[in-house]
Amino acid sequence: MTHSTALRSIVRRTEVTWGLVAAAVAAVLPLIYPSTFLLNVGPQILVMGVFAMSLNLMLGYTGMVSFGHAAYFGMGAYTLGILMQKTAVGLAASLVLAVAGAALLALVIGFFCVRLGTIYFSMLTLAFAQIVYTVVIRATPLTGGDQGLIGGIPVPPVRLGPWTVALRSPLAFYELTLSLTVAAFLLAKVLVDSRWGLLLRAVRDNGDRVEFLGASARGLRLSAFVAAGGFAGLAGALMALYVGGAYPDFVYWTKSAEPIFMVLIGGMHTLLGPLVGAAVLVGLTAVITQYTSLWGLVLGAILVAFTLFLKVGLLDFGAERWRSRAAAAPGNPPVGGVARAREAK
Amino acid sequence: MDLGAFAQCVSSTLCVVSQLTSALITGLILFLVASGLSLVFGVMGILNFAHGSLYMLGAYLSFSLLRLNFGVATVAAALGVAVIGLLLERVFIRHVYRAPLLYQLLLTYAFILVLDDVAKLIWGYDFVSMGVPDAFRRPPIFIGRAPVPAYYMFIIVVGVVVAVGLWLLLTRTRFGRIIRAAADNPTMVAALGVNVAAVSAGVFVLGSFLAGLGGVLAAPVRSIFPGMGFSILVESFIVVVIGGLGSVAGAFVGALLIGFVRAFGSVAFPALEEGLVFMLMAAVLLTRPRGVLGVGKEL
Amino acid sequence: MDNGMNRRQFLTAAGAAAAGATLGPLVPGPRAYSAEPIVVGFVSIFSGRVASLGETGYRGLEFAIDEINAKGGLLGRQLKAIKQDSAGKIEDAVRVARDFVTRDKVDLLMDHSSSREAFAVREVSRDLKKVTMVTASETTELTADPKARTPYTFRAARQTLHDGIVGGIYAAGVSKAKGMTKWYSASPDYAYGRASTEEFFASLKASFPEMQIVGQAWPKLFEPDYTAFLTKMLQDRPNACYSALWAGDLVTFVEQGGLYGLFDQIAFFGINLADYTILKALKKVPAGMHSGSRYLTNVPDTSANKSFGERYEKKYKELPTNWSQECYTGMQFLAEAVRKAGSTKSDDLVKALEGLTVKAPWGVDGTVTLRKRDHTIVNYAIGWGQTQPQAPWVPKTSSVPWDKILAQEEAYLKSKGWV
Amino acid sequence: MALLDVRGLSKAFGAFQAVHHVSFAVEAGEFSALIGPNGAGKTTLFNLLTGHVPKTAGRVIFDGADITHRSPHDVVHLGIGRAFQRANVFPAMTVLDNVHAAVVAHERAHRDPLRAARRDAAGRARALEVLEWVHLEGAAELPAGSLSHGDQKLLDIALALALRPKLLLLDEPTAGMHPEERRATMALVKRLWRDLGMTVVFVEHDMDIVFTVADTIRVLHHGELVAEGPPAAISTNQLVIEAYLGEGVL
Repeated sequence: MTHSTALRSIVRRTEVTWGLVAAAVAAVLPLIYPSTFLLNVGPQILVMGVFAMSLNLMLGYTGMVSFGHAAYFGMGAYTLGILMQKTAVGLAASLVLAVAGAALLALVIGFFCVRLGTIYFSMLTLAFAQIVYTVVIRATPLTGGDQGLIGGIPVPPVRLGPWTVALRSPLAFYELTLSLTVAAFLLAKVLVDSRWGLLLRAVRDNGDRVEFLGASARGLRLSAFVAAGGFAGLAGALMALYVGGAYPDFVYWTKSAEPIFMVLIGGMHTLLGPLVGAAVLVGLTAVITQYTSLWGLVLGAILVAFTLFLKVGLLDFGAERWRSRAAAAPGNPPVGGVARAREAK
Repeated sequence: MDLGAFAQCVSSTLCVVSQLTSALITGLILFLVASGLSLVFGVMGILNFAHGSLYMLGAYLSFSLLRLNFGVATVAAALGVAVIGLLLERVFIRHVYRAPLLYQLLLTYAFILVLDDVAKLIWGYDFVSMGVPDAFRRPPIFIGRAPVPAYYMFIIVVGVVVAVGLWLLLTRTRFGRIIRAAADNPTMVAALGVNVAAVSAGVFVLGSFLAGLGGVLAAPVRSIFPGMGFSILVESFIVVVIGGLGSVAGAFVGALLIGFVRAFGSVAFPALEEGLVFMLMAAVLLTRPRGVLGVGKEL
Repeated sequence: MDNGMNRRQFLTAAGAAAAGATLGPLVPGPRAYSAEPIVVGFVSIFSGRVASLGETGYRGLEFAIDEINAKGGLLGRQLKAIKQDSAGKIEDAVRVARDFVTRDKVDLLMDHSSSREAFAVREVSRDLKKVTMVTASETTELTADPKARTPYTFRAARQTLHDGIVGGIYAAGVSKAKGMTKWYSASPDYAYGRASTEEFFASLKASFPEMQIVGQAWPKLFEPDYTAFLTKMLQDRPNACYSALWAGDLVTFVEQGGLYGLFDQIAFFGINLADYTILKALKKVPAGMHSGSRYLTNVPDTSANKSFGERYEKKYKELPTNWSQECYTGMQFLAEAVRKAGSTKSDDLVKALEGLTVKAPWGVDGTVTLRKRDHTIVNYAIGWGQTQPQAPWVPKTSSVPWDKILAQEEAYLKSKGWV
Repeated sequence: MALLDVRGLSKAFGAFQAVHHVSFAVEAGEFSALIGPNGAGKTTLFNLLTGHVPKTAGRVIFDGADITHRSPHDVVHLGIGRAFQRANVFPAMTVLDNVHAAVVAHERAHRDPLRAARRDAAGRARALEVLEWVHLEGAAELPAGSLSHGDQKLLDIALALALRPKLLLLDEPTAGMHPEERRATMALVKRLWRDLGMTVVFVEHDMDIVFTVADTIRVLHHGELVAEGPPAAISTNQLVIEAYLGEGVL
């Protein structure tokens, strides 16, 4: 068992325990030590973490590089925003409908995109996301146009056993976002560890071979695209609650780039990686902008150093570091198979 | 949708000529930047997000070299950007040739952040305007009854000359043949004893020169500010995709196509113009993924 | 700026506890004990394309604070401002505002971000009940639309409707004189550009019914190349053109328009032209263009305004922009309200701010007022005039009395169903 | 009754006739070889059979059913397994996961995204059993990419075996191996053919192996079936000699 693969399988099997331990600590911390960093930056990290994790269902687990993932993030934000502003639909129902709406949009757009491969797939997802952006800006009566959904999102207090909780208070919103993030993480973990997840990884490694095993690679890619869209819708809905509205910025292509970099920094071989990447990127920006408006220079330098020296996601233990020289893969000595076959003749 | 205006415009020579010239102007500047992007991607397989920042640096450098006469300033600024491109390639990009595509994007995205702030430090956070050089401050030239400013004629001439020059370079010179071969099969070219590292550096410098030249030509007529490379980056991606990934001829056709859609689109569909370009891109991707000319890279 | 319990919070808490425990309600809370500064949190954009919004705005605030501190501060406490870049991202603007209120315990918020962020920051002000002075967003709906109002938000920034009304009346006068009936518009295609154009033409139509719109160009915001719109406009041969383009876009438009000799044939009405950053950036300011005053040291033509411009230029080596003077004026309102309320508690400040009139260089008669009905500023100087290629760039400006502006505003709001 | 009945199968890429009017029948239980010089159309023929390349003309009957126009996935589920000239596996996944993926795909178990892969005891046991057939159970937890070339070829065959195929099409199973390994691999395949009662058609260039193991040989040349029959007949067939030695040599 080579050192790297052992490490990776350990991380992959234990990421649930690590994730739950971290979540438990994060849940209790603000109750004992009132840190405003957690209550203000925390939700933003969690929302972007779920968004990056949703992208990783495609990027790390199915090998699909989407440049337009913000379309479904924005769809979730606008669905929740419109429902809660203009109809009597409650918070829970709006969250579910936001996820469903985003997944549906992903099904429609995904149907076209999964027909193309590699760079053409990426470019088509970008094109469709920008078309969604144009529609959002033009549909002023529904979406508020380029001004966005203004007027705030009314969130009535929720009865939780003896207490009535005002969800707009920073602590309540933090705990709500944290619990939904944990739920999304566990559901995603079940999905990637399922037999369906196994075939996603097969599609990532070699889509053609999957066709020869009797499964449709395109069908699997589309299902990954829709699942990722659904989770992105949840992240978008939570962002709408965080800012109290939905804005075209949530559908613009720069919002699609953010999760890509979070997955790269955090690591693409686990589900926890993107969450770590979100914490690093959002956390760093929040801290740097406190000291200088030249945050681009500082963050840019850090990213350059990261790309050239670490060369792999933070949680990608044992993943193959790409080598700057095309070192030929070492000739691997036969392990079993043919050698053993010779003896058993 | 304003088809009445569109029909009326197409019927009058004045409207057609002037919209045609404006299509040429936007198209040619876009071609200079997009051809650089396409060349770098075609030969080196690198999607350079920072290409827009090189366009910005070209504009800033020509603004700073304003004291020299315009011709010298133009070439000097474009060469300056070429040198910056060489530095970026030799110090950083050379390490990511074999990196997965996404790590190249992360690195070049980081360049955007750094270069925009560097521009802000050197030339200030506010926009600056260079103004058209005095040699071109004269009444517009008239083609038929359509006015075409002298400076725009200059852009059209330079744009066409550079396009033809680039085409000749790629098809007639040895360096051009090596570039096209490297675009097709870098490993084989290396096997033939060609120093691929030098070719890659050369191509990146050429790409940077073209982006810088685009910035230099645009500087006198557009306001210059940190981050101005952003919008032309997205448009260049569209051009490269529509024209065909890695193909310079495709980039020429794609750039002019975008120029026409912008010029005549603003007449026919004033409100939709932004989405129109992306619908065109989606249509090309779905019907001819390898680009309008079908010469894009087979991936 | 560590987070969690810092020295300042400890002192306030200790002071309050001591007062509460021993002297009961008689002693008016921590005010007497604490020499802590009154802190203003400044939310804006300091990077990217509109960095000058944050940079010049913050200077206006700083300039006002230094003036007030020089005269002993407020309620015996010094004033202090803190800032953080929202980098133009909505969720960052919300986070910065929340950090200011919960982490840095600011007493006042100044929201100097663009209109979308302004709407988002307003939700924070509503949730955390913190008085917020909006000093950049000029969108009419922010305060005119009752459904979008929040109790703790006030606006010291000019409103597109007021500018449009004065501009329309001025343009009607010029159009009647020169028989300019065919009008065109070239404004950026987003909420501000569309509202400003609609309000200008509504006012122009009211005063000059003969005018008609022969064509409208809607370039996208931050459009780098206007040639297609310029050539189209030349073919429609209008007499005059209105534009709500601003900053870099306006400079590009004027530069490219000049190449086509556009302004020799068409009278240009640029509502955002008279701003010192633009006048400085344009190599040669074309003569005879009509412009609304963003900020000019001669609008209003009072000694207070002239001295404000000179003192600001002495300190920062550049003349104030409209954004600087809006932040300066915003701080005057907040300071006067703190003095009048005698405290920094939000509810007291809201009562003090509603209907408040303060002395400010921008005031038509030296004073400006925060209207109680919609918490927005009125009675500020708006002047239109023609440009000349050298300082003071717009020497003579004419304006409209505020009762006429308010009457026409009322009619417009009724047509929108907001009144 | 023939397991596979191919009638007038053709494939033209523009003017080039890759496969021209090929007809033959494969009896159940055959262990036959498909030989012919490079470019004779062998791989194209395989692609036509499994439907991964559209047919220009002809019909294919498999196990009594007309599969001419069936989609590739259905054809594979009906019982045709394939292994490739260049080992076509899932490099980043473990060897066990590779075969387990094949089992899951075959049982269409991936339709239910909630059933955990790790706890699919039956599926993993099946996968391990297939690995034992090809002596790769020792490398179960290794990433497939780290196996030697020969082992990857065997894993490729294992993927096909996991689909319980009635007909196994092997495209040069011993390509790239040295002679000693080739004989061992072919012996292993023949033993599996016997134990599992399958029908096998394999492409092979090493004539020593072809003439020792194959019970029937079919020869393709320029896209046409030029000869078919037991090894003895084929070795003396004039057309075959010409095909291999090139026309007009004699």
